[in-house]
Amino acid sequence: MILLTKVGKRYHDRPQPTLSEVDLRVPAGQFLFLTGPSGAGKTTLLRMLFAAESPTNGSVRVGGADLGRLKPSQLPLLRRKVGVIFQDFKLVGAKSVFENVALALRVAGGRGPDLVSRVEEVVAQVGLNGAAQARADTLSGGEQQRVAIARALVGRPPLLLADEPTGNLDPGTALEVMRLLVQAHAQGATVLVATHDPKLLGLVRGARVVRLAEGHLHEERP
Amino acid sequence: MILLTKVGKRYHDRPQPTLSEVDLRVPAGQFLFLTGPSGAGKTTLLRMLFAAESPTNGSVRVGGADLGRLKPSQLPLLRRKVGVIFQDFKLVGAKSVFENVALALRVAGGRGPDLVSRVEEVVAQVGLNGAAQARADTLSGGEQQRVAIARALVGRPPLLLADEPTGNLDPGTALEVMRLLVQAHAQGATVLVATHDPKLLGLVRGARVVRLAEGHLHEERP
Amino acid sequence: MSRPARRHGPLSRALVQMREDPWLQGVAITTLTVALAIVGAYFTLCLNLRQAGSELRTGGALMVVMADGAGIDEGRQLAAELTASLTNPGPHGPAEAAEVRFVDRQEALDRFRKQLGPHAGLLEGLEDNPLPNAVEIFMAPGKSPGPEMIARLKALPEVAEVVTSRPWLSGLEDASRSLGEAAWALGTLLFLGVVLLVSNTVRLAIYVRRDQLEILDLVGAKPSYVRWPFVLEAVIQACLASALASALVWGLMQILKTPGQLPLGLDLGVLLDFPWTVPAALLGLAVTAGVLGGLLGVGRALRPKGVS
Amino acid sequence: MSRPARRHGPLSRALVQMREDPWLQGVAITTLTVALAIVGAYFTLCLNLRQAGSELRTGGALMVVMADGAGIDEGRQLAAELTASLTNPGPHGPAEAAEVRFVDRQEALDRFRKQLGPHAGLLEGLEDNPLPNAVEIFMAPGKSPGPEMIARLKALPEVAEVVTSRPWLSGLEDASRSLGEAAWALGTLLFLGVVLLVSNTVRLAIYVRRDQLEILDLVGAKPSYVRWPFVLEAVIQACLASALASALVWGLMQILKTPGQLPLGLDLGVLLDFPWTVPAALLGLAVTAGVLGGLLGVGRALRPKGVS
Ligand SMILES: Nc1ncnc2c1ncn2[C@@H]1O[C@H](COP(=O)(O)OP(=O)(O)OP(=O)(O)O)[C@@H](O)[C@H]1O
Ligand SMILES: Nc1ncnc2c1ncn2[C@@H]1O[C@H](COP(=O)(O)OP(=O)(O)OP(=O)(O)O)[C@@H](O)[C@H]1O
Ligand SMILES: [Mg+2]
Ligand SMILES: [Mg+2]
Repeated sequence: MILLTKVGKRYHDRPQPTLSEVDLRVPAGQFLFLTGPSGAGKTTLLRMLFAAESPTNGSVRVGGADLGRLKPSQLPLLRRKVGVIFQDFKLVGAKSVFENVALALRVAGGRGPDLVSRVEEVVAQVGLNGAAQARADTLSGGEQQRVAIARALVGRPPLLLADEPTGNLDPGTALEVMRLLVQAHAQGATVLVATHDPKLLGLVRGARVVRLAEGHLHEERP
Repeated sequence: MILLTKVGKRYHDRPQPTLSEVDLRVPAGQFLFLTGPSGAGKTTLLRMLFAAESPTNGSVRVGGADLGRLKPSQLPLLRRKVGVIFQDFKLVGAKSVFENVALALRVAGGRGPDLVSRVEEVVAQVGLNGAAQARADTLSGGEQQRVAIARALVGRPPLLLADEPTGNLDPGTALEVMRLLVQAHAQGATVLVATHDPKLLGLVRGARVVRLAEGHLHEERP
Repeated sequence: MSRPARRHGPLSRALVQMREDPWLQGVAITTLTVALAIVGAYFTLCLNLRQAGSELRTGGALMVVMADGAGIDEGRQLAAELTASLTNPGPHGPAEAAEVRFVDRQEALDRFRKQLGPHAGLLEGLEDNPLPNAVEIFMAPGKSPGPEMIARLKALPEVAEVVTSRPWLSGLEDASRSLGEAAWALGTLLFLGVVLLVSNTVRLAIYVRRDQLEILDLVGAKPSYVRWPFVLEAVIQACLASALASALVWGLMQILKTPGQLPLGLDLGVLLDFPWTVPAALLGLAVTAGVLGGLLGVGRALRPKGVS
Repeated sequence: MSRPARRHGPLSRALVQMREDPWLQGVAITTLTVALAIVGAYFTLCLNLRQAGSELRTGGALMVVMADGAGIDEGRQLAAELTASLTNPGPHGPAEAAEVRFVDRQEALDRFRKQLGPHAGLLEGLEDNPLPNAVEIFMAPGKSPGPEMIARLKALPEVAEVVTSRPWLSGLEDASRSLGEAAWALGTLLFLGVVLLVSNTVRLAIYVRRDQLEILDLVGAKPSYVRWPFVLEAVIQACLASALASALVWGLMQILKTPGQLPLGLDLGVLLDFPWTVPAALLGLAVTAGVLGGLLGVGRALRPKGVS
C-alpha cells in the first residue's frame, strides 16, 4: 500500500533536515501508529502520502503509484482515495457541518439522497447530529475535530491518515472516535494515526507502532 | 479576581443554552482546572473573562471591573493583563515566532533590548530557540501551540487563561509547559486551565478542579 | 461516489459561495460598477461626439450656383427635381441628402448681411446685389458629396458653378479624424484598465478564499470543479455591475440634458443620447472581463503552493 | 512594558505588513493606478479643453474701426499706444490684451477675400474697398473686454466705432460654459468613484487580514495601534499609484502629440499639455482617498465581531 524508500525532507529555511533516509513499508490493511515528539516530522510524513509535500530525496509510492511521477490530472483521483484528518482540521468556516462533510463526496461527483444519508450517518457517528446545520466556525475545538474526522471517513477511503485526531477530545469522545477508525480498519482500510497520546496506542489490539525521532524512524511494536 | 454570578450563555443558533446559572469565584492566586466534555462551554467561559464573548444573563467581574460595563477604551488595558493561550493558537501566520511572541509586548508599547531579551527568554523556555525566526505558519502543530503559550506568558500577566494548552504536545513537552504555568502561578498569577486531559490534573498539587457539564458547573476538587 | 463530476452544478456552488460572503460581493460589485460606469460614460461621450461630428459634416453642404440667365422658376424646379432624386432612399441605400432648398439672390443677401453682423455696413457700398440664385444641398448625416455627383450637377445647363464645403470644414474633418484616433487609443487603454480592474477583483475574491481553495484541492477536487464557480461568480458580479453602471450613466445623461446651447447650432439635448449599444457593450465587456479574470485568477491561485 | 504606546512606529509596522503580503500590494497598486490614471486623463483633458476654450475666447477680439478721416499713421500710432497700455501687466494684475495690431483697409480686404473662399467672386462687384482701417485687439486668455474699456475706446476722436466679438462667439461661450458645468459634474462623480475604489481596496486589504486584526484586538492592541499602519499602507500605496498614474497619463499625452490639426487654428500639440497640476491633484486625491479609506475601512473592520 505504502512504500517509502530512503525518504529525506529538508525545508529550505531550516538548518536540520526534518526526515533523513526514512524507509517504511505499510502493507494494505495495516493499522499503524506514528509517534514521536513535537516537531519530529509526523505531519510532514503523512502529507507526503497524499502529495501535499514532496520529498527532497527518495521515493514515495502509494497504492502502486510513484507520487513523484504523478501527473497533475491524477492527483485529485489519488486524494479521493485517501481520507485525511488534518491536525488543524482544515474546515471551511463559512459552511455548515453537513456541507463540510459532504465536500469530500461532492468533489467526486456525489449527490442526491445517497449523499445526504451517508453524510448524516457519519455526522451522527461522531456525535454531531444536533449541530449538522451549524457553521463550522462556530463549533468548539472538539466539535471541529469531529467534523474533520467525519469528512475523512465519509467516502470510505481505502487509506485513512489521522493526524493527532484526539488532541481536542475528552477521553470518552476520543474512545468513540478511535472505535470508528478501528471499524474502518476492520472493513479493510489501511490506517495511519500520528499521535503523541500514549493512551491511544493501547486501544488498538495488534496495531503496529513506529516512532520518529531526529529524522529517523524506529520500529517500536511490530 | 474573578466572579461569575448566575452567568448564562445561549448562542442564537443553538437550541440549548451553553451555560446556565453558572456561579464561580476564583480568588487571586488560585490555580484552577476547568474540565468537561467537548462542547461543554469551557472555551465560552474563558472567552467571557476577557470580554471576547458576553453573557446572555448574569455578570462577569474580573479584577474588580464589571466587564458588562467596561468602556470600549478600557478593553485593551484589561486584555493586556490577561494572558490567553487560545485553543486554536491564533498566531499571525506571516510573522516569525519571535514577532508573534513580541506582539503581546508591542501592543502595550514594549520595545528595545528589554523586549528582545524577554521574548528570547520565553521562546527558549518553550523550547523554540532554534525556530525563533521561522514563520509561524511553517511550524508543526505542537510548535505552534508552544508559540501561543510563550505569547501568553511573555507579559507576566496577573491572569493566565490556558485553553487546552497541551492538546498537540507529547507528554514530555506537555510536562515542561505545565511547569511554566506552575512557575507563573508561584510568582503570583491566577491560572485557569481548560483541559480534557485527566493526566494534567494530577500534575499541579493543590489545584482546584471544576467540571462543566450540560451548562452547569460542579466542584470536583476544591 | 464514482458518478461523473460536475453534478452539484457549478452555478449553484457559485451562488452558495456568493451568499457565504455578502460583504465581499458588495465590495466587488461596487468596484466593478464604478469601473464600468467610467467606461460607459466615456463610450457614450464618444458615440455622441461621433454623431455630432457627422451632423457637422452635414453642414458641409453643396451650393449649386445658378447661371445668370436662370430665374427663380428654374431654380425652384431644379430644387424640386433634386429633392426627388436625392432625399429619398434609392436602390443603392439610404438617401444622399437631408434637404434641398432653393435660395434666391435677395434671400442670400439678407442672410449674408446677418452673417456679417457688425460688418453689415460693408454691404451698403454695393450698387447691386452681387449674389446669384442658388440651390443648397445639405447632405445626409455621414454622406459627403462625391466627385461624380458634382460633375453631374455641373453638367446641368442652368448651373453655373458648384461650390463645395468651405475649406475650414475640411480642416474640421481632419481634426475630428485625429481626435477620433485619439479617442480610440484612449478607449482601448480604458478598456484594458477595466479588464485589469475586473480581474484584480476576481483575484482578490479568490485570495480571500485561498484557505477554502486549498481545502478543496486537498480533498481531491479537480481544478475545473474549483474554477467554474469562481468564473461564474465573476460573470454574475460583472452582469449586475454592468446593469448598475448602465443605469448610472443613463441617469447622468438625464441630469445633463438640461437645455443648453452648443456651437454650430447643435443642441446638448440631442447630443446627449444614450444608445442601446452602451449597455450592450458594457455587458459584453463585463462578461469578457469576468471570464478572463476568473480563468486567469483561479489558474494562478490554484497552482502556487509549497507551504500549506 | 508600561512605557507609552506607539513606539514601535506605525510606519515601520505598515512597511512590515506590506512586505508580508507582496501579492496584495501588487493587486492594490495596479487597481489604484488604473483608477487614478483614468481620473488623471480626464483631468488633463478638461484642463486642456479649458485652455483651448480660453484661447477661443481670445479670438473674440475687439475691432476698433477708425474714423474715415484717420489715416494709416494715426492707426499705427493708436495701435502703439494701446499696445503700451494694454499688453503690459498693470498695477491691478496681468495684461488685459495679448496683442494689438493695426490692419489697414487693403489688408482687411485681402483677408476678407480669403475668408470668403469660393464666394470671393462676390467682392469683384465692388467699385471701391468699403472696409475701413482698424486696430484689432486680441484679449489676453480669460479676459474679455469690459464695457468701460469699450466706452474709453469709443471716446477717442480718431475712432468711429468699436465692434466686439461676433455673436456666434458669445454663443460658443454659453455652450462652453454649459459643457464646463457638465464636465464638473462628471469630474465630481469620477472623483467620488475613485474614492470609492480606493476605499474598497483598503477595505479588501483589511478584510484579507481580518484574522490578524482579530488577534491584535485579542492581545490588547488599541484601535489606533491597529488603524495607523493600515492608513499608512493605503497612503503609501496611493502615492505609488499616483506616481505611476501620472507617468501613464504623461506617456499617453506624448503618444497623442502627433502632428494634427484642430478646428479654429488650434494645434493638437499645444492642446495636449501636461500641467504639473495633474500629478499634484492625483497625489492629493490619492492621499485623501487613502486616509479616508484607511480610517473608514479599519473603523468598520475593527468593530463588527460576535463570532471569533
Ligand atoms: N512548510 C514548512 N516550512 C518549513 N519548515 C516546516 C514546514 N512544515 C514543517 N516544518 C518543520 O518541520 C518540522 C516537522 O514538522 P511536522 O509538522 O512534520 O512535525 P510533527 O511531528 O507533526 O510535530 P507536531 O507533533 O508538533 O505536530 C518542524 O520543525 C517544522 O517547523
Ligand atoms: N460563536 C458561536 N456561535 C454559536 N455557537 C457557538 C459559538 N461558540 C461556541 N458555540 C457552541 O457552544 C458550545 C460550547 O462551545 P465551547 O467552545 O465553549 O466548548 P468547549 O467546552 O470549549 O469544547 P471543546 O472541548 O470541544 O473545545 C458548543 O456546542 C459550540 O458549538
Ligand atoms: Mg504534526
Ligand atoms: Mg474549547
